Amino acid sequence: METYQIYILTSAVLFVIGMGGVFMARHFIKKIIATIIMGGGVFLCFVSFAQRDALTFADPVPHALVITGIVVAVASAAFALALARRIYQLTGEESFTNDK
Amino acid sequence: MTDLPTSPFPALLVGLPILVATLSLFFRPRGKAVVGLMGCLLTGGLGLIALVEVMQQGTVIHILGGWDPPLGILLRMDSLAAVFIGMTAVVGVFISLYAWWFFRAREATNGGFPLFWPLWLFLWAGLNGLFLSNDLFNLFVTIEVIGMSAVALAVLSGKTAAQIAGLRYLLAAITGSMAYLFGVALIYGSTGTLDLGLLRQVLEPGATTTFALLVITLGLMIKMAGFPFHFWLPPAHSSALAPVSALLSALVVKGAFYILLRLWMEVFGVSITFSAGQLIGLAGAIAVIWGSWQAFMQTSLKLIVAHSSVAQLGYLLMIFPLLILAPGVAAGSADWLSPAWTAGVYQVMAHAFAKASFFLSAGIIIMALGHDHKGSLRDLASRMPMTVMAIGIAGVSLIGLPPSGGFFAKWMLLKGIFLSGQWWWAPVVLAGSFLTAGYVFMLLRLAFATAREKEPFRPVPKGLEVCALLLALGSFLIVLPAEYLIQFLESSEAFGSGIQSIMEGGTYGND
Amino acid sequence: METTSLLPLLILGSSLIPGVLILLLREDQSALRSFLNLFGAVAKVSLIAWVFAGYLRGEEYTFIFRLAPQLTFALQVDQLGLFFATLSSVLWLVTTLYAIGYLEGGQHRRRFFAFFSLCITASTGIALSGNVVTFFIFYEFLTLATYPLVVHLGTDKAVNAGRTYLWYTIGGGTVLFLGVVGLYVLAGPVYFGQTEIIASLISENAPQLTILFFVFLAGLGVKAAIFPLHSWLPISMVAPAPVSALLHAVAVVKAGAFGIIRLVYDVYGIGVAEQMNLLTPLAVLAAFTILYGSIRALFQDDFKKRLAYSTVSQVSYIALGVAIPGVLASAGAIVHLVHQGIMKITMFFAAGSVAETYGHYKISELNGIGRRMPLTMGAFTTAVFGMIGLPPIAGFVSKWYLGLGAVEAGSYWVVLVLLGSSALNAAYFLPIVYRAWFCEPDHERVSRIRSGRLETRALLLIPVVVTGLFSLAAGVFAALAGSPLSIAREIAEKFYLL
Amino acid sequence: MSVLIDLLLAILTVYLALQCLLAQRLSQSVFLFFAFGLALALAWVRLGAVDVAITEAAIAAGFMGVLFLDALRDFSPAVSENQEDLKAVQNPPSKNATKSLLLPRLALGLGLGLFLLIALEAVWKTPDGGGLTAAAVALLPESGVEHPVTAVLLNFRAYDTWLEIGVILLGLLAIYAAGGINLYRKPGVAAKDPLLRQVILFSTPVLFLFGAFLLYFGKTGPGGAFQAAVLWGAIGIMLHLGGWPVFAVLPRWLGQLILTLGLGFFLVLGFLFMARGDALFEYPPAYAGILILIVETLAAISIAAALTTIYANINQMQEEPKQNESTT
Repeated sequence: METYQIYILTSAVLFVIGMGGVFMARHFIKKIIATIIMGGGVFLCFVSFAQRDALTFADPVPHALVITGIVVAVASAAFALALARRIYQLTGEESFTNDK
Repeated sequence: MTDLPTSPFPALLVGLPILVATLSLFFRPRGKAVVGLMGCLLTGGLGLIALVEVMQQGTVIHILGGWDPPLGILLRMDSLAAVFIGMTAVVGVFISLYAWWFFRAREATNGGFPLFWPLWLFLWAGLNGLFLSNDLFNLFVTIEVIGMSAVALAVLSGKTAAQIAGLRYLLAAITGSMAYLFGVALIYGSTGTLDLGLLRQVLEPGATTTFALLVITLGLMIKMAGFPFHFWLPPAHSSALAPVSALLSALVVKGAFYILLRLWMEVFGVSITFSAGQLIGLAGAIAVIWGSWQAFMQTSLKLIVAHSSVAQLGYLLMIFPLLILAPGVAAGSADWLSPAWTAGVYQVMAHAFAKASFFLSAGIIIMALGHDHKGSLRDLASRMPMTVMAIGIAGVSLIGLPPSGGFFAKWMLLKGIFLSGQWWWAPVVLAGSFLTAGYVFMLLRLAFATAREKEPFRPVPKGLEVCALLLALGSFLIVLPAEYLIQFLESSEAFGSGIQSIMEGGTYGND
Repeated sequence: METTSLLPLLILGSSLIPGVLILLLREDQSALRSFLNLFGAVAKVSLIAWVFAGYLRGEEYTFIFRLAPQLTFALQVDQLGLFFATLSSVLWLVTTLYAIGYLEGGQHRRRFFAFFSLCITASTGIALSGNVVTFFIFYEFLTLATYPLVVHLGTDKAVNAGRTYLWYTIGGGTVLFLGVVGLYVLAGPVYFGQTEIIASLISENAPQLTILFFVFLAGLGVKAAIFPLHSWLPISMVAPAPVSALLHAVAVVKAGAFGIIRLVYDVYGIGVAEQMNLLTPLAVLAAFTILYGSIRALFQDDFKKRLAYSTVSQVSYIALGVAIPGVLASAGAIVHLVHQGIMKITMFFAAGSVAETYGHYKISELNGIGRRMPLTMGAFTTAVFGMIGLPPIAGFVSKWYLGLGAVEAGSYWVVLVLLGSSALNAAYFLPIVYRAWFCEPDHERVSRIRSGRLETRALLLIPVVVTGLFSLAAGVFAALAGSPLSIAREIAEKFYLL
Repeated sequence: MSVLIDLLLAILTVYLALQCLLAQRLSQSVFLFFAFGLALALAWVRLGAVDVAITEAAIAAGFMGVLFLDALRDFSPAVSENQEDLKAVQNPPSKNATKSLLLPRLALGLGLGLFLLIALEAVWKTPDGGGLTAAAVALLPESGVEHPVTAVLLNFRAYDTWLEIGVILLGLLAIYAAGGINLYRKPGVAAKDPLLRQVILFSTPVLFLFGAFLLYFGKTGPGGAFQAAVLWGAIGIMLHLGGWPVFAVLPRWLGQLILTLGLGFFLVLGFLFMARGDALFEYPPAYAGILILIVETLAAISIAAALTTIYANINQMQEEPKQNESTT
């Protein structure tokens, strides 16, 4: 078993955990964390492929994509957090009350 | 690929709005609005010029940084992209003009929401970028730009309801993009390229491709509020400020649909089966019925309109089953492909115009009466004839009565349905129209009724009413150049193509 | 096919443009509004006369606009279309005059007259449509243009009636849409008169064609108020009298009836329709509607409602005539388009004038009205005799031809239906006439709302008298060349040439 | 041996992710999130992605973690994952209610399990597409930089990177739209602790130099604009915490300039070359190196400023409910 294979399996697990978390977690912050975990899975998948396709160095394209992706994901997560705090401040709600 | 003519327009269409958005940040609120409006007019004009350019030159490209794919990114503007960009330009300009008057009128009480302008310009750049993009990962970045600016616009009103709806929207959007990106990762891993044109040639069927298609479709369905992922749309669209609601329903959800359509038809043909198309069609059919019914049950104008979006987007999904050929059907004999594509494009345009007009009219009513309970429409026909007219005309287009754009779309859809022999979709189209008529005329009926007691009524700027009315008329006028437009669209590679699953004994593509 | 003339477009424009302009006027610019209206109406009549003359000289007037490959918006002039267009435009002119008088000082007149114009645009559009798609476009446009007229008063009753009206007509439109697309997919773009297209498909697609025929019929039957799709019509009686007149005599129900004529003669062709046995169900349904409408009319006390049920019954004569093969029956059906129109419009005008002048809405209030409004009620009585089928008034001619046609085709039961219907007509109309002329006025209840030298306002009186005279003339001069009957015969004969 | 390390690390990452979502207390979640981020950063290192590791540790775990920590001040600490259950203890609901919750959750769980299986099969069976390493190696000399990741980020796929800088600015605007404070009116709350202030003052130059180092060496090795930006952003955040809100001191226009410079210069430079007839973001190979360094530096400054401002906004969100009056 090669290194990248371990992580590529991990990536699928993380993605599914994150996805489940987004749906099942109740607290805003946990939902946001879940999206980051989901993203973590996706990025791990990219980087694992980069390692698999390494020549003298690892494939730089996935690395660059992941760096871009992390920054984008963090920007959205920060926005979500700001919204969540704002909602808490206005209503005292910490989760979607009419969530199914 | 590289023998296509190069044009600066694709780069300008993305760069310019962001440049203006950045510039506008330096101005105080009033200046932001002026610069923002100028930027919007500029971007709109640019979109139309680019459309004309494609009409004259055919497909144009812009190789960013001068690096050819697969390493570099290519912007590609074919007729399909050009039509979407042109539509965004026209609808966008009208909404911008409306926003200008709308926020001017609210300047005294709410500070005029100056942030609207840079956010909207970012959104516009994102949309243009999405229509032009020819790279899976770049598409992800553009949908993130669109998603974030859309949510930011949705919460701009500062109302609690808007913020809760906005957070739900944002979480759905992030989940959707992450699911999409997972698919992109797998595709990159299995092919080593992100360029759509190259992928079409190298993608091979298999478990990975199928799974990638699944998560990408899932992600985009969440983004476009396709059933059963429509839960976020009605609260978000109905609680936003009127011009924002118009932008969100008219343009933003169409972005995800556009990618979904392109990826299915241009890239993932190898993995798509007949039953997959049926499944998407089923989701669309349920959305049509469910959304219309929900709209019928609502009591506030904006919620009615928002639920109606769910239904109208359902029609878009219903073209998918027609584009995928049943096993054993010869690609050459499939004469329903062009009608189905036409139905899709026209449904997008008709809905964009009509729904924008509808939301803008709702905004006018809220401004005049202070609320939008549907009962507030009583006796409106005599006090705001132009707005009621706009609602009426837009509503007629939504129902699909002739000779509106909506009618043309439904005509083509039904034609495609009958020609393909998939008659089981026909009742859905008709029932959807009938239900739509139900809620549209429920509103109009009230507008003609005499008010029991006169509500306090504030006059609104005429410009607002004119914008809404012109957009509503637009949903009719788009039918006039139909023949020319279809001819133009057929120059796009995707338009009119169908897929036959390799697994079911076909060959890839219809060529 | 190519565009040869813009005149058909101009005919539509002659009411469309005034309609839009009126919408842009202010409520209080009533003189300009009336001018625009009348100008449009006169222009339309003259244009149609011009085109009719040209058509008889053998000129072609076609306007084609291609929407998509094989999907065309086509305006075409043929004799049947012109016949209907003439009827619409002349009656529109008369009704416009009447409406100006009727609504004097009323509310929302801008909206009323604007949609009134749009309504007639749709009606002439239906008449001049060159193919099924164009017909459908105007058919739906008519629904929309009439809606604001039905709910014009804005009362709860009016608004609810409007809702019923819409459910029926939009439902019918949706079904028709299905039929139109189905036909289009099966047979391509079918222009009216190209019956050979369907004829060529009959060997292969007979079941589909049969289904399509009944889908079309269901769609058109709503507007033509064929049982069981008729309920909207009496309910929409809440609208102002000119609207009722327009709905019943000219625009809406006639659109349905005209559609059925087009469907049987110009799309399927009478030969095919007969061969496929499509006509018998239509005949039975029409006959039933005739009797049913008459019986329901017997029990109405509301003046306009009784007229409405009478319409349900009378319009089905057209469908009945269409359903009986043979030149005579066809001619009877086609001429009844006109005859029923002018007679029924006379009646509605009269009912409206009575209501507007004396405030009487119920038949039981009409005692002695004939003495106060002799001209109005005289015209009304003429129309009644016509409806019953007394010679020499218009209605007699239609019934005579229908009866002859039935005998010719061997459908003797139809003759019985006609006789029964005439008896019923007499039973529900004659009491009105009797009350009007022979009962003593109920003195306490009479209070004249309006005063003046004439029995009512001139604009309310003239149209009634004119249409009353029309009903008489159409019967008396039926044998002359150029009379509605002679034209209808010509049209009918052409259908059987093939 | 090395496989064992990877295996353990993988299991640890999954465990942390799960625990993070299942933790009863919100604070536990946040600390586990930090740990998760660090574990993931280790995984990047194991996979030879040092750039990614730095970015992950600095932005995803570091910056985001700080934001979450800050949010802990706000939300009630005793929050449990199962608010419903807490309420249930207080007033026991009927059996039906619990049942109605259980069934959909069970279905969702089953669905996710199935989804996981398909996902595992899909990633496991991914064919080897070969990647773009060879292409990148071949074109690296023309890119003006020696480090391949930097070459991809700032030259080959500069368009994505430019849009991404836009996304950060957009994120800031979005936070304003969500009801963020007006930075120019509200000074930060000064830390009371004099020792903390000293530490902050002392670490500022160190962080600055380290950031500059990362930025410059991004040309040849791991490091670059984003990594440097986070370090500089950290300076801003710490100064803010210490009671020196940098942006409140600067004149309005200068603050705005700093925030928009990265995005703006990147684009204007691109447009200038476009006017010459080149494509957008096409640099002549001879000047590519220096141009990229300038673009990177300005981008790093802007991103750092944006991160600081984002932090300051979210940090102060709690203090004073404001109306939606927001100006940049």
